[in-house]
Amino acid sequence: MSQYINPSDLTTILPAIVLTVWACALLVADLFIPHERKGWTAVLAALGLAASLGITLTQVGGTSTGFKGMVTLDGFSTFLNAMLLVSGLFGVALAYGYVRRMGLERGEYYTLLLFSVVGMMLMVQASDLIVVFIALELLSIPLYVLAALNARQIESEEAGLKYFLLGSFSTGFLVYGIALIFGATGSTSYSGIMTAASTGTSGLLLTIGAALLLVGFGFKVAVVPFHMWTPDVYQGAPTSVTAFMASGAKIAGFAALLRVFALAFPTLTADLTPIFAALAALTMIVGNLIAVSQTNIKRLLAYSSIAHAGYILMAFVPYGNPQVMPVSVAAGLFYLAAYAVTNFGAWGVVIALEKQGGKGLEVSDYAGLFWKNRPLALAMTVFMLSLIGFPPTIGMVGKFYLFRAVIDGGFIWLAIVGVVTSLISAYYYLRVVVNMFMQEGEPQTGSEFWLNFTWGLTALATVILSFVPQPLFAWASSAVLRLF
Amino acid sequence: MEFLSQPLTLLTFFPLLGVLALAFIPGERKNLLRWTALVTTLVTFGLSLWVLSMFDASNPSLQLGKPYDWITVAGWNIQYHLGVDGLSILLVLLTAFLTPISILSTWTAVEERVKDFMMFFLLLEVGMMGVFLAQDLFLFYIFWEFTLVPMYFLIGIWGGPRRIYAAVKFFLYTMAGSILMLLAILWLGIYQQTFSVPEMIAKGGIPNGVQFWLFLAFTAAFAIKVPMWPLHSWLPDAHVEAPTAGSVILAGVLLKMGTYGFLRFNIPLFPQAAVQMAPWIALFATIGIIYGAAVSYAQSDVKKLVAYSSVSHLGFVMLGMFALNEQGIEGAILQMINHGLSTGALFLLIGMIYEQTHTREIKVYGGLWKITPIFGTIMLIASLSSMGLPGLNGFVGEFTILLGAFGSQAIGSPWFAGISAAGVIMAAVYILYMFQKMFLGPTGSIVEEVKHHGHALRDLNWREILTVLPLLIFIFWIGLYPKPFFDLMTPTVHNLVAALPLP
Amino acid sequence: MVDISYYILLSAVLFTIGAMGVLVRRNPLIIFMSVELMLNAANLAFVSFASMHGSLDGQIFVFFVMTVAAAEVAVGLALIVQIFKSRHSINVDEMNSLKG
Amino acid sequence: METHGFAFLAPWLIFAPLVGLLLNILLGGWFMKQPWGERAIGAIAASASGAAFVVSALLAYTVSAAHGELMTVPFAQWIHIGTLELDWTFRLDSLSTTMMLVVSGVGTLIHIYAIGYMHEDVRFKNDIPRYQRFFVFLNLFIAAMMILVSGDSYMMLFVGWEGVGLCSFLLIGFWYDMDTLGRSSWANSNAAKKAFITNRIGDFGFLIAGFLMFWRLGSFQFDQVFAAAPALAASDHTTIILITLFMLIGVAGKSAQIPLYVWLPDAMAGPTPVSALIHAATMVTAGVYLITRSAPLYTLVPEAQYIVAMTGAVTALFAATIAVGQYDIKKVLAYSTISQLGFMVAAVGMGAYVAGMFHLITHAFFKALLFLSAGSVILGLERGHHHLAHGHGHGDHHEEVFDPGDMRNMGGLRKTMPVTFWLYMIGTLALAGIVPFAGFWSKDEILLDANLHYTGVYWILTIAAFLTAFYMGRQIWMVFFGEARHEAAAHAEESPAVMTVPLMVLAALSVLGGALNLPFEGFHNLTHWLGHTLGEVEAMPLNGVVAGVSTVLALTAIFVSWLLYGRNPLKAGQPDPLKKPLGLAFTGMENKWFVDEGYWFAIVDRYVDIARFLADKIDWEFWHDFVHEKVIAGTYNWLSNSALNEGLDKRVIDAIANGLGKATQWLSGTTRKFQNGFVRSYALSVFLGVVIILGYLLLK
Repeated sequence: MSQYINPSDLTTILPAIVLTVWACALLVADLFIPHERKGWTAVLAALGLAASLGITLTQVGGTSTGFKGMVTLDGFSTFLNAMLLVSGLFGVALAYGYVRRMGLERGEYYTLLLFSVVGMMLMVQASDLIVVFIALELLSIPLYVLAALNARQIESEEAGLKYFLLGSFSTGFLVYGIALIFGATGSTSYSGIMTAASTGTSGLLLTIGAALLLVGFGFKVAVVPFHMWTPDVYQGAPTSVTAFMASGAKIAGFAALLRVFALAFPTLTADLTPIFAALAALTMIVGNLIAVSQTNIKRLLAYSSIAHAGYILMAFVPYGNPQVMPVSVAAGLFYLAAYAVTNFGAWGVVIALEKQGGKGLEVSDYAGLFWKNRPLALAMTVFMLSLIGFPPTIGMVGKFYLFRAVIDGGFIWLAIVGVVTSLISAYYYLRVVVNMFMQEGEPQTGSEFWLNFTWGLTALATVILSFVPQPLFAWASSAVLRLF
Repeated sequence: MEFLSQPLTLLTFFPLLGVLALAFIPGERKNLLRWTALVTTLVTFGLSLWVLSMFDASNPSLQLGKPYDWITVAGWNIQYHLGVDGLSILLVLLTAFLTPISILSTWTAVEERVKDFMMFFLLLEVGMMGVFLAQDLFLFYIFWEFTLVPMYFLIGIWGGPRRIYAAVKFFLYTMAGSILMLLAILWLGIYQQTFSVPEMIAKGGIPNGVQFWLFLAFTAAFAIKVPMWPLHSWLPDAHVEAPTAGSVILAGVLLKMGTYGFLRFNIPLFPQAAVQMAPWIALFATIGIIYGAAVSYAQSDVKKLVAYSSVSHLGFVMLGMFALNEQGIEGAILQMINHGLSTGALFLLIGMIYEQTHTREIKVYGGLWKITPIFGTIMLIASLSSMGLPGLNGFVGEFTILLGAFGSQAIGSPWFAGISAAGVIMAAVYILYMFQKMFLGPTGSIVEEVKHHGHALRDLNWREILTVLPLLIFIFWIGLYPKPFFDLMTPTVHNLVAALPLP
Repeated sequence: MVDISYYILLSAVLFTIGAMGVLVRRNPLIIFMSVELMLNAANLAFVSFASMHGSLDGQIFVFFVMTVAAAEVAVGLALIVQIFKSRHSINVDEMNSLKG
Repeated sequence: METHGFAFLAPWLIFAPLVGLLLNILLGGWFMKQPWGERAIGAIAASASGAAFVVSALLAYTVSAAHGELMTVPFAQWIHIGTLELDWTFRLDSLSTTMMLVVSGVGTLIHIYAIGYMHEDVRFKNDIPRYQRFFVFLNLFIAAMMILVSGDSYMMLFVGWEGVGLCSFLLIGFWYDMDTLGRSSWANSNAAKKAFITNRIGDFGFLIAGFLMFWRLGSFQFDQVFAAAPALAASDHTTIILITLFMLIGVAGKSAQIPLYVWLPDAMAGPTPVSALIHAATMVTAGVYLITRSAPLYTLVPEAQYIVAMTGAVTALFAATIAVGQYDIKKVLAYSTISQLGFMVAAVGMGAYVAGMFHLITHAFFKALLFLSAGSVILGLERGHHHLAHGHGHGDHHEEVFDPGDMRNMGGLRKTMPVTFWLYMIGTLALAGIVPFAGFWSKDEILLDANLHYTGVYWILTIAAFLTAFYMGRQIWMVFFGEARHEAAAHAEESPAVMTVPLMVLAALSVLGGALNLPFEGFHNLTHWLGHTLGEVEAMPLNGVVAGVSTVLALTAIFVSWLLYGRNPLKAGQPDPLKKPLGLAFTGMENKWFVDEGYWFAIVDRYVDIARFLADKIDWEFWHDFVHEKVIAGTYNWLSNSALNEGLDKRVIDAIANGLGKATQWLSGTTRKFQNGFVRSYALSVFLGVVIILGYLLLK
């Protein structure tokens, strides 16, 4: 081909490209799928994700860069891409029956979801701030729409608009941050920034830029105090969207965050580490504290996801410390994966109990669930335990790694905040369990194959992975090792 | 997968088979469910005896299990390591021994949701076994936390009126302690580059200042479980609300997990700290002994009375353990067993009468010995063993503990033991108070009341006698000829003490 | 040739004005315009820095920002219209059915 | 020391009674259904105890055959930890075998007596099935007592020590559902509880003594302890003193000495055979045995010895004064027992171990005799009362509460119960210490020693002896002479042979018992016999002065009692003639000097208060409800504006009600207020976040 593009560029981001093409094709194909058969769109979308996933898995172990170093393919990206694509699949699986039940079955749904996934994947692979920015927008804009998809419900629209306004607001900071960084270093590529930074020109400008960047990402992953959209949007958006948003956006956000700060700003640790630590602590405390007073399961899970953003952020706190860095980041990734699995399961259960018009979303609606539908209640118990960090669940293993990393990094106080807040969290997660087992009630549960499949599978994974976490953790750590 | 064939692995996880079996039995076949659970636990008990037969009492170190690498990546050395030694063998046997008895006690007591009850109960057994056998801190922590879950459900679903409150309190209270231990465990894992307890003990070399904090962190977890005064507040609630079988296991085994933790981890891992802290532990133990005895005397609810007596009894265990000499520690271990037997028996018996009268108010009883002679006699024996009458098991434990504590170098003052010995008097006071008010004196109002509801108060039936009989046998055996029990632990304890930097 | 710092100062001022706009205005359209203002402040900064460093990256970035902004406008306006249809008002302060 | 002769039989001291009680437990139920069942049960129990006696005899023979050489018969290991080595080992020497003989001998007689006594007792209390239980307990007691006297270490002794305590609890509370008059009440069970707990206080002292002994003398085994003692006494005198004094607390508990004697009078709630066996002849003397056994320790510390002697003497006098003021025939004997135990303790305290043991033996004979005769008297009255109630006419009698033990209901029994009268006479003379009855010789020996060692003790004991003779005389006159003060007494009937025959044996022993250790050249048998164990002491010849004084005093006392009670006998409802002359003092005697009330006020009530306070106020209201419910749980519940269940809902209100709740609630309100649903405030928080971060970066 030409001097501008060569095959290696394309192979580097092949999964993304495939998915993009597929998405566009799907957009067209959808026009020919009759309205009562929108299920086909879902299947097709799933196929696309699967194909992309397949390609990603072939890339495991490979490393390359493309487009003059604007995107990178490495263990890190393959690991996270795989996670993202799986999340996408789960997103489709959850949506499949749900959108029909809620009467918002539209072809665009899946197309948008695919585009969002593409954005996330690019974000993971980006090694240039321009790509980061584009990817961020590519993942956000479809989510704005998806959040507002349920036009019949005011909450949904409201969620969409809030998400949109605040999202673009935070984007503003992000962009301005990039601008300052560019000003300070004359480059937007991570490597360029790092070389310039290490020669040390106008540190303050760079630092401020980095901080503004942090704001942008912090918003996406819902770190206090940039978290406030989360509960409203999670509650207002269609549950299947929420589920996808909760893990997908987090994964992508943290991935980019990590890559940027690890590769571009290793020189700024002195300034940024305290900020990271403070944000992490604040997030854990606020998230868990407010969660205690929630009665709506969606809001409860929303706050729990805020809290978990705090836990994951904890792993990046010691990112300046080269000995600890690999382990701690690996722990972070592992926890991210653990959270994603658990999270999808939990939202799956929520969907199983949700009724038309936002009914069946109160914690009290779960009363007596165990005696009506044992598998479902057991699965939910597993997820709750996992979110607390209680054996025998992957959440416990994740927390174990995480706290170890933090202590290793010398932030014992942070670890203490972590354990104390997880103690507080036990209280509200247990409320769900108490309702399911120890209160009398007559909950109706929806049951669709793909839905049951999702929560069933995730529940099993949550338990089994806690006994054999080795492979996953090995993969995570190898991913990190390739990162440097 | 070779580790699966390990005797200890079989012993620990065998109940899971029972759980599996139960899962396939329809919920309305109640008796089948009961039998399945009972048989499972009996087989488990058999396995524990098999383990005992292979256990070499003369060997002080860990036996019958070797470490298998479990998670070894990025500086992690987590092993799957089950092992048993003189410190744990008796507790393992106790666990395997009490579980079938508790299940037998639920035969008529638990009529609703039998299937789930039995499943949770078997899961609980897995957890308890694991706690006593795990030799890797990570593994231990998993089992330790896991035991909470089934117990939480047992209390919360089958408990009394305030069951949910009690269950949540139990869960949170215990977890509050464990999280601090978790941090300490992680710190150790980083410092020693391993989670294997024996390796850690071998490496040692933790600076004194740090030892102190780690000791405290572990203590937080174990002291709550024991429960040591003043962290006992969850106990009366849990006991009063829990179903009989739950109380039996709670008092019989779960509390021992705390004391066992001190023995297995605090003392060998942080010897300096243990020696330094011994007087303080002794102080709290002594307060617990006196306080528990006094408080239980003032209870009007018999189950609460026994619950508080546990605070007193486990005070003795703590006192003996931190005497840090052979008499004290062996006495403490034996006392763990004794408390399991006698308090277990008391809870069983109370449960049996409660099944008929549905009240635990002491004052409505009275003169029962005349109406239910067998019940009265067995209750008398259990009470006497609980108040430490020579010739019964309780005395052997308390005597050796007090003897050890009296001359302990670590504690350094005979006063603690001296004052605690007064606890023996107070034990007589509350136990006799209970026995008199329930079994002696004029016939209580409850008798008429029960008659009023049609069926007269009946004496124990064969199943019930069969349930408590094994306990009685051991109560006498340990009281009269404790040698075999001491022999099991002596070498291990000897080494443990020898390794301590006593003043 | 004016000193670069003036441009930066201007862009900073614009950015702040934009942010303030978001904070004080009730009409989502105006809020959104304020966001645009923030983005353009960034653009200004980009351009000036680009000229300072004599590299094109900055200016390229500006194009991307504009495009993305346009995309956002498309979505944003759609949302606003939809909400206006259902509520006959677009005052953001009336949109607080989700809270707590 | 290899064991020879019949030593190997030693374990059967315990097994024999155990076999008996097991048989009665297993077969008793079936027996009770047979017409001959009661006799069978009694026979089994009695022969079990008899077997123990035979064994004791054989063992005693073996010991004497070996010229009193000490033999130990190891049976099993008990507790071996490090240097602690406790075994089940039997110790055979002249001292232990003597005790065995007394215990099993008197025990067997009382078993036989009880066959008849309980047969009627269970019928008067109309609960026949309980007959079986009685003999089970009785055998259990024999077993425990045998462990006590045959143990080779302080701890094995302690096992028996508490074992007999348990039996006394069970037997005092034998009629646990009534009081002494058969009315439904807590009285008897309270008495039982009181006995056990008081004993436990003593045992506490024993335990402490044991701990000191182990850590300073290195063992619990008698010989090792005694071997190590002198060295320690030389280096660290106070420890030995502590050991001996703590042991004294144990003695005071078991042998009913000041200040722990209070349980013994209440113990009379038990059936009379129990009072005779446990609370007069055997168990209560365990303390005396303990001190005698520990002679090598006590002889090292004269200070302790003096305290022991004084305790004994004071108790002897104090109890005697109370005995003077009692109306219940058994209460009088109870206090007399305390007083006599005082004599023994004083004796062993002075180091006159042989004298103490001698008095222990004779006392076992005549006090058992007295109690059993008293039992016979009581049953006699019961019969009379029964006869009236169900016999002809007087319908009102079974209405009134009749106390067959109250001497004011008696009188003139000489005629209706002649056999009992004579037996009682013998017992009285023996106890009063009239030549040549057993009591004279033993008591005289004690006084003799006291006269030599501590004059103070001597005088106190002499006065006590005087009072003894007086109150016994008073009893005789009130019970057997004069006119019946109640129809029941008038219609009293003599007891059957099964009861009287054992009494005759005891009577014989009470007469001839003195022969064991006559203070004449070539007679001091007991002295020599026990000398094998206690070390030879030169036997003292009779001291005419001492003997004379005590005899004269005894006779005067009886004469005085005749003046007051015999010359013109008490009429029904007439107050005690001593009331006028003694006035307040007599009221004190009548009411046991209000010691019980004092203890109740000073200790029991206080303990209850403290326990209540700790339990209700501290543990529950403060610690459980306030700290945990309100502060901790309350905080949580504030955090969760919804509650788990109605129970918690209430608690939420509580949580809000208290201060911490309020504070936290305000905090929560503010935190949640931020989440007000307004886009602009969300944006504000973002913006503030930015500002703070930048501020931090710029200002740091």
